[in-house]
Amino acid sequence: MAVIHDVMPAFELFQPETTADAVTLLDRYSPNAWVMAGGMDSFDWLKDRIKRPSVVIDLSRAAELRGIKERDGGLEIGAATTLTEIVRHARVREKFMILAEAAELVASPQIRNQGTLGGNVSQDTRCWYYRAGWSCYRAGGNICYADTPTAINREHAILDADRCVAVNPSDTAPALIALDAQMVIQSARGQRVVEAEDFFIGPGTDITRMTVLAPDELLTAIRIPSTWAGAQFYFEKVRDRNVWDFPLLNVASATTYASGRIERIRMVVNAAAARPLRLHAVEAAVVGRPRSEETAERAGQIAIEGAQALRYNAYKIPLMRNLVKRAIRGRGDT
Amino acid sequence: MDDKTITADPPKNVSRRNFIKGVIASGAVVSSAAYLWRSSSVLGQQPSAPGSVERLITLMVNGQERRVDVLKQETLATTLRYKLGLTGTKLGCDRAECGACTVLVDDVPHYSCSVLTHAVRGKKIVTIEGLAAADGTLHPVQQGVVDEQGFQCAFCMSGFIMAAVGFLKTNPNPTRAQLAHGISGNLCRCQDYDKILTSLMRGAENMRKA
Amino acid sequence: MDFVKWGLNPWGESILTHVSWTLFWASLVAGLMFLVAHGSYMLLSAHRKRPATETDHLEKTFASLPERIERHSLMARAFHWVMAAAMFVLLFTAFLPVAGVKFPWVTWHWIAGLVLTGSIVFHIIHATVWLDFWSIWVGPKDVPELKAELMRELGREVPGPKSGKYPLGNRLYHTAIVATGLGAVLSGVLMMSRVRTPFVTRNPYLLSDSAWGVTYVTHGLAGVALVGLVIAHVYFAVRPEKWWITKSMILGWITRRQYLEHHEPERWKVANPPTSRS
Amino acid sequence: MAEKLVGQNYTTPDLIAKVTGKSKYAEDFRVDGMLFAKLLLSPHPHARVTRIDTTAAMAVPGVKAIVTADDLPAPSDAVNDNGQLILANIDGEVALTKEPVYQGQPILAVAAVDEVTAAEAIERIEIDYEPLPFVVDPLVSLRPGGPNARTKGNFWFIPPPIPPGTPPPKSPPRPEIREMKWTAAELTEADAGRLPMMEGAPEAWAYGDLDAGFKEAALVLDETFVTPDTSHQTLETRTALAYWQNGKVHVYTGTQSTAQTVLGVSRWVGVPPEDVVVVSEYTGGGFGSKITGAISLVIPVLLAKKANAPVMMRITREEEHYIGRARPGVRGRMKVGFAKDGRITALDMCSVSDNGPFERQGDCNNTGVIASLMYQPKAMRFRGISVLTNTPPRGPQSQPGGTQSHMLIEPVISKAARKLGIDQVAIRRINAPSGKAPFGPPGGPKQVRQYATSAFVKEALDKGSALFKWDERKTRSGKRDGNKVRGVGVAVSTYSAGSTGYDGLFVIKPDGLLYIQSGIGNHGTESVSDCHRVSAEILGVPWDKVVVTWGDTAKNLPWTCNSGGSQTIHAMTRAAHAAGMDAKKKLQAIAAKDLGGRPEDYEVANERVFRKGGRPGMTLAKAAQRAIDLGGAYDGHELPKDINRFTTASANALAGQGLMGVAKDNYPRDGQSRSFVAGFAEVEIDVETGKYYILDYLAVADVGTVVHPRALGGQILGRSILGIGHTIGQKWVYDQQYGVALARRFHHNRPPTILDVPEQMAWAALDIPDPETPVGARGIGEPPVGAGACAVLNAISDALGDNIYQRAPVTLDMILTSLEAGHPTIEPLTAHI
Repeated sequence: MAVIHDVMPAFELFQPETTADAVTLLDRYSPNAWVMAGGMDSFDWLKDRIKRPSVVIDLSRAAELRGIKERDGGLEIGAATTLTEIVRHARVREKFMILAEAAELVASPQIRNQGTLGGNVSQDTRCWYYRAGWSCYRAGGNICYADTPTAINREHAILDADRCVAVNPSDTAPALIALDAQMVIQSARGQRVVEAEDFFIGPGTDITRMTVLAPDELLTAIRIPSTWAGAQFYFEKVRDRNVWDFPLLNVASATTYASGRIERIRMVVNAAAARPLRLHAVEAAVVGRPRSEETAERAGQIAIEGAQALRYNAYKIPLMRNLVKRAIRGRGDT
Repeated sequence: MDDKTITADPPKNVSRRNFIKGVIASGAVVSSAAYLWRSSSVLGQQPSAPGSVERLITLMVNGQERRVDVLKQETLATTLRYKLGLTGTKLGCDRAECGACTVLVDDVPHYSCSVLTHAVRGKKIVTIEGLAAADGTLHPVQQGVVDEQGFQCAFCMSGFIMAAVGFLKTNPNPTRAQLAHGISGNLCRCQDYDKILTSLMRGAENMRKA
Repeated sequence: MDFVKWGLNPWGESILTHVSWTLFWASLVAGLMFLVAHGSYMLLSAHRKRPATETDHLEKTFASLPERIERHSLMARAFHWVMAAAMFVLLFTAFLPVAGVKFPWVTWHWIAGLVLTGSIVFHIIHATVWLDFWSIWVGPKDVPELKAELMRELGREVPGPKSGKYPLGNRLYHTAIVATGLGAVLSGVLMMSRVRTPFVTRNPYLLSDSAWGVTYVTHGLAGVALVGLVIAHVYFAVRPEKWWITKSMILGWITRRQYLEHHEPERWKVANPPTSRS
Repeated sequence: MAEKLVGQNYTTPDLIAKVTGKSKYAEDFRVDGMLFAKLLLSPHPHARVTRIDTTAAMAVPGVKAIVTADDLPAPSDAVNDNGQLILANIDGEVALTKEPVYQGQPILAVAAVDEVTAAEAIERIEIDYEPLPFVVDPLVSLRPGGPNARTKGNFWFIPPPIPPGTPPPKSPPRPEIREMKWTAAELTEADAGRLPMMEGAPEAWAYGDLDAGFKEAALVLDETFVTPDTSHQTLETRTALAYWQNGKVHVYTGTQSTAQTVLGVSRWVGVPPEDVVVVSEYTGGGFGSKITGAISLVIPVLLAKKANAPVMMRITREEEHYIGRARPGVRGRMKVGFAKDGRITALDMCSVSDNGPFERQGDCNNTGVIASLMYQPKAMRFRGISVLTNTPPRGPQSQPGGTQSHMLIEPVISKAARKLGIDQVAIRRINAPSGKAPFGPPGGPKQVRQYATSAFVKEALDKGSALFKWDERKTRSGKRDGNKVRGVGVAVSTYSAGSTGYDGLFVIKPDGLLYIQSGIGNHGTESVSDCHRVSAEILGVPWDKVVVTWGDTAKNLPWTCNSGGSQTIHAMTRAAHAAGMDAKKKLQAIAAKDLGGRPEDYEVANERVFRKGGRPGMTLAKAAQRAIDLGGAYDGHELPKDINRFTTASANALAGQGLMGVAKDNYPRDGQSRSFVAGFAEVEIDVETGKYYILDYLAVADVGTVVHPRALGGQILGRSILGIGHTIGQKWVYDQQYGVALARRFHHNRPPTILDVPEQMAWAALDIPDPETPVGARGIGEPPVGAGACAVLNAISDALGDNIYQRAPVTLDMILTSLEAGHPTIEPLTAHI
């Protein structure tokens, strides 16, 4: 069969207007159903004719899945809320600025106008070997084309790799983990709530999936507790072009200080591994220390322990070290 | 445009000279007929599940209601270009990375190559063809481009203009840097960015005056 | 139902990738069904056992033999249990994820794989040099015994050969394990070049796409086959009438009476006094 | 001339249609019963197709036709309209093939009632391949025993030109593919990470005494550098619509050169030029990739014939990556001798370019020629080889070979300035060409070197450093400020800037309007109308009385230059001038006939021809009517003998409608037209991330007379950013194991976005007329590219020193790891990483 990467093949389309309907459809048609929110990831797969769902469930008409509401001191954000809505939302900017910052650095204005928070955290990896439609581990095959002696893997993983060396490309995911968010997941079997940190999975656990979402499950909302409201935030994304490009690495941290010393902190990096990595060791090492160059230096060193470079991504190690440093001591601009 | 004489809005019929059977029908109704009449229902009969969609829908484009038959997997760009004859909206990459297909959906800029037509039922769609007034008076942003001779090959132009018009609705008085961010979702391969930005700033100015 | 999975390589050529995991379930079910079938047969049928009187008689004749007759040297037993442990780790790390229990399994799997490989290598050497190498193999000469065994199982009274050192079932099982085990181990060793290990730099291009396909399918087939075989093995090991064998694999010796009851002194000569040679 | 039009801004005639979305590019046309085509691309970098079974595909309802290589006309020699013999090349590029030589090469095409059907049909085609040896890195092919991209070898042998005087042989010698590998010594050098100076390189020339030059040198630098392969990535892909009507083939496509595309189509399709109609009203960018359209347009043409229906072939963005042309990446080794004052005494240069699988590109040799002009080395030796690889076809991209040349040499000059303690502007000034500056190797029957018509590079550098406040900025360069460090860079750049000998054609009709026929392509440079303002200027006709016809070869267009290599503004202002003067003479003659006196007593201005001193004359409208009455040469019934037959045919069709201005550009020219640009950039680098921003950019152009300031500014800055893209991130990525493209998308290849360049950029032009052309204008399309690329390259090394990069693009990973290591870290020579 000859391969062609153009023109979406036919599928049946459903546009449920309620979460319940969406879940019913998903239950009926999964695993042959494809959930489309903003579609910014979906369209690539469909137009390249690599993923061939017989049913597409378009959430664009499910009003319940959109919008931001207060929830015991924190916020509950509908999974289909667009990134632009989040960037502009007053309460988000006032209490959880880091999420607005992260969302604003995603792709391009038009993509933010359409791309959703749920989609941004659930998106698939951009590994160009996997995305080409070849049968690598992640596609159910038995090889990683990105980790071979000749592979070109500048954008790939330095940590937590297990056969597959793809990375998670989300900018909002690390911000949500730093905010200790929770993912609300719905299916015909009922509702479950997962810590953002546990929502993402590495290849060791499941090499064909990026998140814990089962084929019949729907991410309906993201809850942000009041825990870190108004904390000191740091978010930085490093990419090649200043529009469109996925992160080569990004870092998100939330910190509170008590008498000049770090009291509580959560720090996360993404695009270093197949899932956003929470830096527990760094957190433990800096709590109780002053916000100083020395603390930052120490944090950076701890962060990259165990990092393993591929042929073309060695730069990610010093980059990660420096971003973690900055997350502690600031960008250091004058 | 069909005629090669230089006038603001040339007659549509001149090219008839070139062909025998009405070759360039700008509406493209006939040719697209073939493009479309194919059932895409992979599940055979239209299922009666919640949220199932009809193929014959009504779109609100440039202030007009247009009845159109749309495939389930059809994108807005395809519908506009091949069924409604609105070829001012361009396909540069068909993958949401160039912006040439940008249109306004309820005043918000979207890549029409990456929007299912069925998803914009009942929404207000504006394309480059819908900007100028009925009497041909250009939209202030279009006028800004004319004033400054913005753009070169102009294949990206309609996308840039729609993105700018959308952005200016939220920020009518931007700095050069702000407007640059506003239109950063559009690619120009002639790389005429400096002149584009100048002309769109002029457009913003025109809008404030208007 | 497909028994193997195919994929596309970068040139759009279809390549073998895996065995279909439905084969795992098939093997599992087959193993369990055999267990149930055999179990119920043993309950219901009246299969023949050597009458005690006969054994008493034998004991008189072979009174000179020691009470305990060594059956498995320490080395042999150590190997058996190490291999068993490795095998269980391998099977669980391989198939729990297939069964839906997700966890990072690869490292455990290849480490256990190396242990198994090592112990097998040891065993081959040990068996060829120190053990009675041929005692475990099955050959044409075993046909009469096979017949006799079957007859006895059907409850008939037949003369004819009883088993030598290793009962026929034992030896047939060993043969099966050798085949599947070697298949798994050899393909597994090749597959080490596809995972990150301290030993070799990863080179997935060591073999051609098609050669890799065969390797993976071999590994897969061996793996699923082992599931069934191991189930059968464990089952027999815990069966009351076979317990004495299992015990001997733990303690190393059997009683003179067990020796006489189950073995053909002619085919498993125990020197007097028994030497270390077992 | 009194400049009312030339040198002024104006609204180009195509702009309103553009801003209102009414402008029609190839994919915007619709034809009754139009079918849609889809391509089957080779998944292999090199293979032989052993079996094609289209039964299942043809069985899909709605599929109308399938074409393969078997449907292509055999390549045959052709004679172009300048009488040059164009030799058929059996190993040259074809639109469809059964031996694909790069992944993505079209093998067959399906025409169906819609794209959905066509795509389904493609998937139902059964096709088998026999893989063949392939190579995607030219240096791998040069290794002894290394694979060849073509079964016949890995480079083109071009037979030496027939010496003048000797009679041309019956069958002229043709280029052929041969094999070349490194010697053992060269191999060891390559393994040490240095590009060998290839002794046996096929493209070789020299002038001056090299050894003496190096002896004279106070400093000798020996550097290796690699430039990226960059796709043209025109925003409009090479989509084409075709149908046959009354024996003529009608093709709607994008092209840079409307008139000249007729010959391309005629050659590719195998029909005489008079049976070809090319419609190209608007072209969505070219940059050299659509000089005469694209060979792929043959596919809808053949499908249309087979299906007997119009066929639209929409080329996708991914397909465009494969068939859309790219600039050849060049690896260069430069051994350069500098005197104490920075003057280049000797340049020994070796270039290895990645030629792709087909015809030899000029880029490799140009790297040498451009260096010899821009830096005027006293002595120079050039060696080069264009190595065939199994990667997509290359083509000329804005400043072909020139951009690579500057990227190879500019960093070396910057390094030398640092080592010699000379200011970066000064070292470029002292090496700058001026006046009739010589370039290239000695050639021609007299074995003399060619020279430029004029060059004002020193003036450009002076104006630039003043406008950029160079001396002030350079004081803060290299100074750390927290984790930030700034750098300033300057670079010079040059390229050819115009050809001669084309025709101008227009008619003044009795309605008083000036109807100008333009064969120039409309691809954004605005030359399509800019050039013709010269005629209006001469005749004193206000622009709103001018009607330009362009974009359809059925509409009587004159013979026109290729719009490539910055030819147009030079060549076609000359033609427009010639036609204008022809009309002026005719007007004067008519006036003299009717009003008495001698023709030279009359002048032409304000839509009138009248006696000097303003005594009554007649309007151009009246004169046009008189021209029709008089007939003969006046209304085009008699035509100049020297105009091209393409022009003659058009003029004949227009004869009798009014006063015709028609003439060939016969103006003399002493030297070759060359344009120059000096670029200045300031960057700020974040040393903790390697990320850098371009804070400011200025380009100063020496392009002769300014014809249309806004268009010129657009070209200067637009092409500058095209160049900057080469430095900040544009590249190709290929997997070496399978020889397939990994970077297939914009976010992989990374063309610059509006946020990757300063929000405010600056340009200036010297506006010194070129002495060798009547209007004084030279072309601008090419030279800004190298200036942009190198000004930024130099600014980076100015900020961080010489141990950061050995190749472009210079991305943040390269900067960060090099800073960590203290030396350039990214592999020096590997291609497409």
